[in-house]
Amino acid sequence: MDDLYREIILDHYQHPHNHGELPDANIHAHDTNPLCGDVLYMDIQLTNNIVSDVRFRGKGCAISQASASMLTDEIVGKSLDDVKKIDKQFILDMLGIPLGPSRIKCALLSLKVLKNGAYGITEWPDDDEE
Amino acid sequence: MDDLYREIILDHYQHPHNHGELPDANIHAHDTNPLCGDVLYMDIQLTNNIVSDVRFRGKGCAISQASASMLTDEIVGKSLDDVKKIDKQFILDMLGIPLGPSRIKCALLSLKVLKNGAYGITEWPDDDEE
Amino acid sequence: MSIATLEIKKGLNVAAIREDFPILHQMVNGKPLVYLDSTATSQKPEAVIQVMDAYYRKTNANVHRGVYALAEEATAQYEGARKKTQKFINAKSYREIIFTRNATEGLNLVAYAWGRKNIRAGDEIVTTQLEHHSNIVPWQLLAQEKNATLRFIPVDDQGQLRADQIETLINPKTKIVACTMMSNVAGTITPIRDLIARAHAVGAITVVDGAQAVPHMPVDVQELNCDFLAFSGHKMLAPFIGILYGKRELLEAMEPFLGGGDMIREVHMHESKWNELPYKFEAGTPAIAEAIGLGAAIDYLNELGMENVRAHEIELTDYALNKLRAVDGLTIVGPARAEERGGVIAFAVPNAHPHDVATIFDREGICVRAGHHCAMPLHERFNLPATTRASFYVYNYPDEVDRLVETLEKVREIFKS
Amino acid sequence: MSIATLEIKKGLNVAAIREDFPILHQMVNGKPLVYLDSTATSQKPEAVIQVMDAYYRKTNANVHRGVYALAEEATAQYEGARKKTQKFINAKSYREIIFTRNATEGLNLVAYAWGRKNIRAGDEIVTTQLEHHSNIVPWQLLAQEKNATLRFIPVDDQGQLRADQIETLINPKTKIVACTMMSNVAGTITPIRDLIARAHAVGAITVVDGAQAVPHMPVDVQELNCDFLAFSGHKMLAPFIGILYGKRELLEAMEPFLGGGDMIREVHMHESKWNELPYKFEAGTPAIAEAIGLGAAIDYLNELGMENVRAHEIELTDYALNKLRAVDGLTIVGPARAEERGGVIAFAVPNAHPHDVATIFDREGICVRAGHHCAMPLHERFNLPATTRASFYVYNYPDEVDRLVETLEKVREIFKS
Ligand SMILES: Cc1ncc(COP(=O)(O)O)c(C=O)c1O
Ligand SMILES: Cc1ncc(COP(=O)(O)O)c(C=O)c1O
Repeated sequence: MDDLYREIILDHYQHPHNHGELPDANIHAHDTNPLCGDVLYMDIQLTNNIVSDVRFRGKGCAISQASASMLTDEIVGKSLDDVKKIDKQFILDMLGIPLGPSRIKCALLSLKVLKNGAYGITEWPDDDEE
Repeated sequence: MDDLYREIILDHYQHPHNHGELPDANIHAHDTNPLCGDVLYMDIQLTNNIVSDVRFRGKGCAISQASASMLTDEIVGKSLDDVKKIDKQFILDMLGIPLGPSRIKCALLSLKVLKNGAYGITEWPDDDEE
Repeated sequence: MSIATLEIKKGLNVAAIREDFPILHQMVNGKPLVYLDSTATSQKPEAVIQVMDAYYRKTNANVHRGVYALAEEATAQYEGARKKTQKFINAKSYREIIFTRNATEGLNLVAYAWGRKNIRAGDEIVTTQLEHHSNIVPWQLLAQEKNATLRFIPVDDQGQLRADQIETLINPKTKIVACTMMSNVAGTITPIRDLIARAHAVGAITVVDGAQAVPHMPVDVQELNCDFLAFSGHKMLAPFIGILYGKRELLEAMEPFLGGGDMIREVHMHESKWNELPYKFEAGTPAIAEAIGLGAAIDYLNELGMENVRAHEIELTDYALNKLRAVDGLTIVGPARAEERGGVIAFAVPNAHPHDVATIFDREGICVRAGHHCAMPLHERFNLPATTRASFYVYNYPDEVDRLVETLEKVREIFKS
Repeated sequence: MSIATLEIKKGLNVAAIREDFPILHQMVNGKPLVYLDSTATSQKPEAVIQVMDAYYRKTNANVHRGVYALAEEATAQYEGARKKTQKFINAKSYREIIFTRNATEGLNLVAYAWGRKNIRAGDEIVTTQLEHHSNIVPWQLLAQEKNATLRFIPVDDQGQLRADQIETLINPKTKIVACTMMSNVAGTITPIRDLIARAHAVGAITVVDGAQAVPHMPVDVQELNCDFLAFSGHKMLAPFIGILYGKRELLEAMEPFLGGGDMIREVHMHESKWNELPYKFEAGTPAIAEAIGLGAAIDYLNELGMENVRAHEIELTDYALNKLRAVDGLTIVGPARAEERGGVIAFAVPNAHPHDVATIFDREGICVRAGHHCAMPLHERFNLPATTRASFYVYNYPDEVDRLVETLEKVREIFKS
């Protein structure tokens, strides 16, 4: 089997964790990947500034969906400040697979949505030097 | 001396024949060469469909001015039908010098103006295959 | 082996053609490259690469305004390319051939220079659900600005335009009909002659998107009787340049689009006079090397013969369609018969996202494209967020289709589709 | 000898540079080529020619939308060129760098996408008598369409802008100030910072035509504080591509110009969402090979050092001005001191038409340009229907100036001037 699609990625893709919606959550965020038209929605429930619950939904590839599934697992119980600290490298380590530049964008879609939500903005300010 | 600028061309350029205007002539025509912005005016007096007098003026290079000077010499006394028959080759033979494509346009400016006048049009229909 | 030494009777000698394309002979991820993305952009033969290289090494100069030898030669080559383009699509005059940046700019040029002047509130513009965004967005912008209505000819389940809708949708209110000759996703070859006839019957002008048709089949603008035709060099073995054909009477009547050098005859502080066609629409320094490359690409295609190019693609597409239909669960977009479509096949694999599919293909050295292929409305029509697309050109051959299908089996295994 | 092996301290090692330009080593009409027309278009070094050739042979693929190796590599190279361009003019963000067809398209983009939205009847647009048609005609078209007034800052006898007119002409009614940084005829380096300061003081935006400045001197958009800057690759050792810099806030607020692929995020039948910058303004397939060539040209210029390029041209222009001033009866357009001008000298020979002058130069293998150089208003200002123009770049050297002057003597002999 192709090592890009190792068991754990496929497992998160086919059986995503935290999938669904939280209509009454404090934070609703979404973003799209213009490359492929993928879209991701995330609802985050904050209780005392701690992520008490999170759900995501959307359409996307195995990489972006597995990344969202794994990332939502990671943030439950974290403070908003800690969520804001999550960076690109964290996601790449979490996935643990080699990715080319365009697939990295897939991997980072969930992070973009999370940041949009955490910072209360609609577009995550990009790093001009990236 | 450069053979492109043989004595007769320079002579016509520096001492043009039929230079000036005929405000009351039956035909007034002009055209420009977009390549260099040169402009040529020609006034033609027709008497019984014969060119009885012609004058030209304008600004242009030695090739276009000499060509106008020589061409106006040629047409005096010719019928309108004969004038219409004058073609590109006639001009090139009349000048008798080797010309590159852009300078050919200079050489033919006087012919364009003459045709505009002879056919009563403002732009000489070009040959799409040229 | 050079193309000139081949006796091509029917179809193409692909083995010989492949020798002309240096890029094809490389390994990618340890596997021989299989390039199945010519619908996005085609590869270039030696003849095209070399003519541009030679231009920069021997001839480079700005065109039209120079009297020195290099400038005369550059101008002759640039204008020679225009004449070749004219003949290739059988336009009446070289004045009807405008060099643009790409097909997209050609379509926008019509929307601005014809559309902004002629469209009024309440007018209708008709396009189709099959279109590439380049033949939708310019009309959306125009319709919005002028308060006109944009209508779409719908597509049936086979990816063909609904013939029964044409008469209602193209009606006396219609001022512009913009339609592709060949879809870059479904492959559909549209009934463009019927649309043009209907458009002219109601007094509308026709704008044909030839980006996919012109590279892959014979196209004759006089026979089509279209008013405008836009296409791109880079999809037809040539470099990055676009071509807009327009009927001379229409172009003459239009105001310029971009203002600047070369498109003028006279500029004074408060008024200007425009240059003659086609220069009126070519503002600033044009893509000279690219036009010359386009000329070489046209020579190459003429040598192959566009009938043969088309025959080859029908054969290969037919072979691929048959193989792909045997793959369990695959959704294939577009007409069933290869004769009704171009050499492009978009498909969806159950449970597998096109992006993942394309990545697995990439691991095998196979270049296919994943996404909406700049045709979101068509994907919405088929309820597919995205597809994987394989497309063929003169250098593709059946073995490559076999590798495509083998890899698809691998995809299905990974994704248990 | 490669450029990398040279130790350039001040000025340029022209002998070594010339080795990098294959086109220069040829005979024209039996004489060694002397290329003095870089203001129209520059020649290209090996590094630029080769990077494009390699692109077509190894990497060619459409950018942005592919996940396979070639497409990833093409995208990385294309976007890499954008970053190089950003650094070259010191823009804050790569998002402020839009690739266009040429400088002309960049200026028109501003006139359409900013101008059509923001200019109203009675507004004023200010340009200058020095301008290339590309920085006049787009504003004429805009002013005409919107019933705005186009004003020209006049030029003094030295070819410099009349400083005393700036305050009156740029006033609170002014919405756009469009000015060149360097004239392509008089060579004038304009007081662009003063104009920008004055424009901003009255709330106008500034559009700088950098087509001549950017190739020939250091340009820093943050230091200039201009709102837009347009220039052309082909005049700076690169292929046929244009660059438009725009301040991000302005670009973000603007509606798109051309519609089509790549500039959208979502297209639905009746509405679309635009892509982020800079893609919002890059509709359709861009000039990928040309952008990559531009990147290589910028590397080359950086290696030379733009300060050195400028110093070299001052030196050569000074040498030429002195020699030409010694030619009897010659009219030389533009500022007297080389420090106040670029490396371009337009002149008029008594009794000899520039066209004839250029032809005689051509017979000697010397490429000079004759005509109005797309600056008719400037020629009208000086009462010259046309001029002959010689211009210099990194590969020119004093011997070539000598050949220019010798040939001028020949011209004067023929025309008894
Ligand atoms: C000052 C100036 N502006 C604009 C242009 C137009 O450049 P392009 O033809 O590349 O669009 C030129 C080129 O001649 C120029 O010299
Ligand atoms: C049908 C169709 N139209 C238009 C275009 C746009 O072509 P370009 O990007 O060269 O402008 C394409 C290219 O993908 C296409 O396939």
